[in-house]
Amino acid sequence: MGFSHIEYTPKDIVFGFSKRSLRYGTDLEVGNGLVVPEIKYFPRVEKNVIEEYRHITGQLLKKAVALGTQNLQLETELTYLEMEDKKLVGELVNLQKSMIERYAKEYGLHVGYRVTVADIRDFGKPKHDEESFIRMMDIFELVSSNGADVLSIESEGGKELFNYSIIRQDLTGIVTSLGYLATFDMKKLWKNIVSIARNKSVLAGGDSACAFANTAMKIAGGLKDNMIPHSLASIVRVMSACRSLIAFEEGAGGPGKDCAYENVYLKMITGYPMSMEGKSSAVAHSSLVGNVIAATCDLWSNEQVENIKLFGGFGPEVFLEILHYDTKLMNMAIESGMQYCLRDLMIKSDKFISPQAFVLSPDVVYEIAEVIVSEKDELSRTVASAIKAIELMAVEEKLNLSKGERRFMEMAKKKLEEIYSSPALKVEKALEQYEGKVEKLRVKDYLEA
Amino acid sequence: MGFSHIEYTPKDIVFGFSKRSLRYGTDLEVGNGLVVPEIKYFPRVEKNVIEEYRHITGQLLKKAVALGTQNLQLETELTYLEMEDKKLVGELVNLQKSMIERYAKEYGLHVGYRVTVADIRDFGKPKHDEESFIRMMDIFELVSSNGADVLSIESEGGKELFNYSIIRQDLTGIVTSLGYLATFDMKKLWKNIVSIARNKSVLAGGDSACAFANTAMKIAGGLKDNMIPHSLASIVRVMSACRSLIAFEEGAGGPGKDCAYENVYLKMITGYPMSMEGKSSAVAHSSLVGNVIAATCDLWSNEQVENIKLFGGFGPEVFLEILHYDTKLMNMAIESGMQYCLRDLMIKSDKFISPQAFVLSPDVVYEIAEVIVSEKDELSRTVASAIKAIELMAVEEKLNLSKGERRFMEMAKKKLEEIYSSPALKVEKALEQYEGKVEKLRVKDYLEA
Amino acid sequence: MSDIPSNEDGEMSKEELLNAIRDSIVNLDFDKSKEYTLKALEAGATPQEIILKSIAQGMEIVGKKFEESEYFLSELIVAGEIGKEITKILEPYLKGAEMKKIGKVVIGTVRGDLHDIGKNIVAMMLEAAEFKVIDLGADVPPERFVEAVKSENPDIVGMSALLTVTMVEMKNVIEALKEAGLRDKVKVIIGGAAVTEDYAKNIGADGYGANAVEGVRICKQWVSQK
Amino acid sequence: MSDIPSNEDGEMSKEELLNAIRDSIVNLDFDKSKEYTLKALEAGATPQEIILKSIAQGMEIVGKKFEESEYFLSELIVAGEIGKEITKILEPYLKGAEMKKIGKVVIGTVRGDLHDIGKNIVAMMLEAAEFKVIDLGADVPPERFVEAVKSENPDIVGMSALLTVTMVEMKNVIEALKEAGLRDKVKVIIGGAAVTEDYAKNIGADGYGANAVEGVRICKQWVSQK
Ligand code: B12
Ligand code: B12
Repeated sequence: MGFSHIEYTPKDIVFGFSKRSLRYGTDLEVGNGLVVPEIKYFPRVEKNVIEEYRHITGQLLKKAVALGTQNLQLETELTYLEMEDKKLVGELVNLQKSMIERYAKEYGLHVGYRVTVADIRDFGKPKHDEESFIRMMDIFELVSSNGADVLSIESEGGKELFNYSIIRQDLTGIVTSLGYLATFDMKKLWKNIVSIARNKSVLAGGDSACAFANTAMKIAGGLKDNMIPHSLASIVRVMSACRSLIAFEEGAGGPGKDCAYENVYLKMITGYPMSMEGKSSAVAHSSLVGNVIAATCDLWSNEQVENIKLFGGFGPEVFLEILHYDTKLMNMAIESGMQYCLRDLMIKSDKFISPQAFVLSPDVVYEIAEVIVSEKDELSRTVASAIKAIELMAVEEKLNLSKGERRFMEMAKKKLEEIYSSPALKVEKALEQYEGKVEKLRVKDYLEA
Repeated sequence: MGFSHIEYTPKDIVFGFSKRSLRYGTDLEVGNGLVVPEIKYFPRVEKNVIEEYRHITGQLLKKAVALGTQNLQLETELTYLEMEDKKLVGELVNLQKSMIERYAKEYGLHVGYRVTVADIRDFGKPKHDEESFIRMMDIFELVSSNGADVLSIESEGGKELFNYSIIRQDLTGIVTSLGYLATFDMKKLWKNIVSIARNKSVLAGGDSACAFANTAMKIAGGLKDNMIPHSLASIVRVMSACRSLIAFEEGAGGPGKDCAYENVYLKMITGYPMSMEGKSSAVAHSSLVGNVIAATCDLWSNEQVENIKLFGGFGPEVFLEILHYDTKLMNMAIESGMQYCLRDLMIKSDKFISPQAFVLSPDVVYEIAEVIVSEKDELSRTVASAIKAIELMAVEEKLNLSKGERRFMEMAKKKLEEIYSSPALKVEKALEQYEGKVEKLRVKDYLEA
Repeated sequence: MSDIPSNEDGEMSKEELLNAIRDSIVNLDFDKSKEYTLKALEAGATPQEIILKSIAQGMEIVGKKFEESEYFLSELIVAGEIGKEITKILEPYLKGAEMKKIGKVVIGTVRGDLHDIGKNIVAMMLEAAEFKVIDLGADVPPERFVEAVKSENPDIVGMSALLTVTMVEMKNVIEALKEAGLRDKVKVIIGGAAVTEDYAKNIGADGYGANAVEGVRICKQWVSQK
Repeated sequence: MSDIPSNEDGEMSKEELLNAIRDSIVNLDFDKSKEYTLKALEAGATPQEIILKSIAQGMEIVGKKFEESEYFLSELIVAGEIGKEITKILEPYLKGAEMKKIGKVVIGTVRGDLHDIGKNIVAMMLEAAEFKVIDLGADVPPERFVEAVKSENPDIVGMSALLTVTMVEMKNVIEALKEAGLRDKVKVIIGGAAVTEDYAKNIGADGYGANAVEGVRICKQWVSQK
């Protein structure tokens, strides 16, 4: 609970600038007046892993030179299979780093290198699968020793309950998952990661609530889908900001992980640079927030593309080119002093099309972030921020919400206010019920973490 | 040679606005203050063709609804295989059109439908393969009767000589191909297409010099490639504008075909709305002009993507989403009166990175277009515009051209000026030599066209 | 919701109570639905009446509201669960008259894959469509699928995979079923973001569902052909 | 180019003439190279001298300038063609002493595919690397590949395809070679934007070249192993 005020106003937060800019990798500067493309790729599985990473990394660095991309970040997200083979992980991180350094030297490229470790824990096993936890920490150490500049994870503490709750619109379950169970897990996890990062002098980048907020976004789907309310997906995003903030409270310092759309909140609150994804990550995540999410990014990502051949080249090359032009436009805006103008267009483009975009618009983020930093504990801020989000959505006529959405929001507000009156009590009582019903849920293991 | 003045100034030409806006399809308006995404797809070949088009069209229309894309254009580019089966072509055009109309009715979508006929002629056969020519015209009629709103082609007259010349940097050959042989073929072809379009009350969209200018662009490659000079690729683009203009002189009225990057010239000269592609067509054409080319578009395209599954959906869906956000940003700029600001960022983003982007920047286009409209015939304007382009590139210090590029430009200027002194004579003399050397070149068949 | 009468606690006829159960399902109010069910049983309603007039009709209304985009899928699911809970209350009264099921499905996410949300949705919607569903969970090895087919004798096996790396497991399951001589006893349907209709054909599955609705439709078709 | 002496028309020694030929190749000036070749022959230079000292050295300089990014590939190609033209002038003087070739390649773009620029570049660079190249052109049916292998007895068959629809033709060519009993007599290399290394393996080609330079490297390796 280290952050008690807001670093920006809605007027001054903008892409390419963060209060606490960073310099790492082969002299890459992030957050100091430049938006950097962050490209993420997925190896073809039938290939030799090392050769596949050599192929991907080579084509990306070559493409950067061909296009004149001076600054970029590569992100390798380790797969479950790779996580089983430490030797392989060491080798592939080493290989990529040495290729990066060769190109940096020859062409003066500024390259950052993020490695994301998979959360391989089976939360149904005793002590949440401690063996896997240890393996994860080993791998964080290993990749730090072998060349990673930034460490990240999409951690999953609390997701057993979340999965059960999200498809039932069960707000008590969602709050308990994000605001309570996840809190315990995030604290333990990030204490460990930050300590490894400090030992190895690498950056502790941050955590994404992908398993929560992106799942909700995916299920909510398009404008005319009626899977879950979009307003529900929106408050899940807001609540997930409270959860992801914990990494920073434990000492993470960015750049925040790309698929955490909640990073807008984290930038507002922490001042650290953040990676974002939207329009050009449609290749992996279809969303209703494609432009608005770019408004405040410091790195700009494609989420993840498979290394398959497309007409214009392999997937990663193609998307690096797209990111290159996206960021070039933003950087040119900065160079011309027009960044606020472009930012405003990005926001206006999406803001009122869906509640999901609305809660990612800087002015709305600001108001909700104020609630987040003023609450006394993780659980209360989770509930209070969601209530605030509903209040703001409810009075915004331009949002043009359907009858179903309004019906849900009314119900949700009532429920959340009820919880807010005595959160700890409500949550603990609810957990007794869930433990029997929700597969794999082991409440005790969270509390002892 | 119908156009004798320029429709815009470099100051007022901008995306979304054309002097001669169009309305077609299910009430789609193009060029009247709105940029429209134009999505182009390639069927998986192992599939049943009809089912494949049903799948593609269905996902695109569904996606448009999911994203809230009110205005869009679909483009089907017939493959060589499809061209052999008229029944199939009729059926697939009919199918797509009826799906479009169903969605238009149900969701109020405004959809245009472009069909591009493949140039299947074998220029090495007598009379340039007249049989194929007749088949092409039959198919233009057929698709017009079955629901196409816009007719296009990427015609190839002159390409035998062009292919020979481009990899030899042979300017006489390039000029002869684009400024002489292609002229004869374009006139004949477009007289026919325009007459079909008028009979069937559909739009004669335009022609792309893909086989010329995009080949040169592809061969020139990235910034550090040394296949052919980028300044050569640039003057090929300029010369191809003179060639593609002929379609409009014969009565075409747009919207111009997406992969014709020379459309910036055609918009400047004709005032008709044009489709463009750049950044988000990296999936098919890697380029150094990703942003600058968007500065003046009326439709915005992805070139072509295969219908394969990516993480976020099938290729066409993914790229419709990307185009959707690209165009939304432009349209929001228009709505906010900021279109010139965004346009200028797009131009500045690329203008000086390569000669190829330079000659597509509106101010440069303007100066060269003035030369084009002031020359007395197709051949002279082809040569004169290339000379002008070299002159402008040569004095532009920000272009930062390599020694090799400068050496080439000096040589090219001398050569072109030599040709300009008596173009017809030079070209006719050269043709005598080429006829023996260049495979499939049948000069007489051009002149008798 | 304005169209649902706010039932007073006073005397209500059997008919009124049956309607009240139905309405509380539509309102997704589990507590009320339980209360009225007990009252209806007291007032002489038979379990069959409650199932037909309250649960079935309530589900129909919710289904219609979903189709008309007024309700969300999640609400369909909750309504289904309330229906299930009411049925549990009725069980002692049903005295052996087992609920009719239209077929039995064994379902799971394949080995190595922990994405189970899509699979869960499919499972729930199958249950709502009156299938008996045996959910093996996520990260299920081929042996467990084989065991379940042996012990449960289902009509259908459903598999889900979201990762390219794990979709190959589906083939392994089919092979394992073949080896155990069980392949012809069941229909196999697969789904999940990684797989496609083609892939289903390639590995010899009988069907592919791009989403839960499609999956349920196919399963229904299969059992109706039996 | 400043580093090339502007040769006066006056008396030039044999050595000077050999250098002048070399320089006119470097300058891509066909007319001058022809002029000096004739003069050099008059001045007593042997065809072997011209080949070694003028053509080979000229090409080497051009190649180096290409590698140093000063020259373009297109200029490499033109220089190669000038070299070829000079060799033609020398032919009568060579009196039967045939130019050495390191191998023979039959190349073409497959049936249905008209994209031939990439293929042409590969063919030219093979020639520059002293292969004898039989170029069958574009849209080449399998039979023509088979015929050419029969009549020309090449070391290598090269195929190009840029369309997904036409890449399957490559397999047909390989099958046709097998049927004709010729498959073992040649190495097969494929390339073009549509195909990949995997695809090459799948259809049983011996090699894949992502670009012309790589293709030539592989072909050179094959003939050196012979
Ligand atoms: C949420 C999510 C997660 C959550 C999963 C939570 C959970 N318990 O399920 C977490 C964070 C745990 C996660 C982890 C990982 N994920 Co993940 N994840 C997603 C995400 C964002 C949404 C998936 C989802 O729930 N969708 C909603 C449901 C409703 O949709 P669905 O599953 O498709 O199901 C529907 C249909 O497919 C169908 N269906 C599904 N199953 C079946 C079965 C039958 C029989 C039938 C008929 C129909 C059917 O019906 C459903 C309802 O309509 C996707 C993105 C995406 N584009 O899909 C990535 C994604 C699937 N994940 C990905 C990756 C790489 C991973 C990780 C490897 C990341 C890492 N390095 O840690 C791990 C792997 C964990 C593992 N071993 O399984 C990649 C997969 C790439 C690939 N193709 O292989 C994706 C595509 C994201 C991306 N591009 O990077 N992920
Ligand atoms: C120029 C071009 C044309 C020109 C071709 C001119 C010509 N004579 O070749 C024209 C306009 C005629 C044309 C027509 C069509 N085209 Co076209 N075309 C292109 C374009 C823009 C560039 C191709 C090119 O010349 N590249 C430059 C050369 C140097 O590169 P390259 O061929 O890859 O060759 C290099 C390597 O691959 C390798 N290599 C090549 N061959 C070999 C062989 C061996 C043995 C080895 C070792 C190496 C090797 O070495 C070369 C040098 O390094 C591409 C776009 C792209 N992304 O490639 C589309 C593209 C190939 N065309 C495409 C299409 C669809 C068509 C048409 C069907 C369009 C239509 N509907 O009319 C027709 C088909 C005509 C036919 N039947 O062949 C699609 C293909 C889609 C697909 N995967 O199937 C592409 C990808 C564009 C797109 N996305 O839409 N096209």
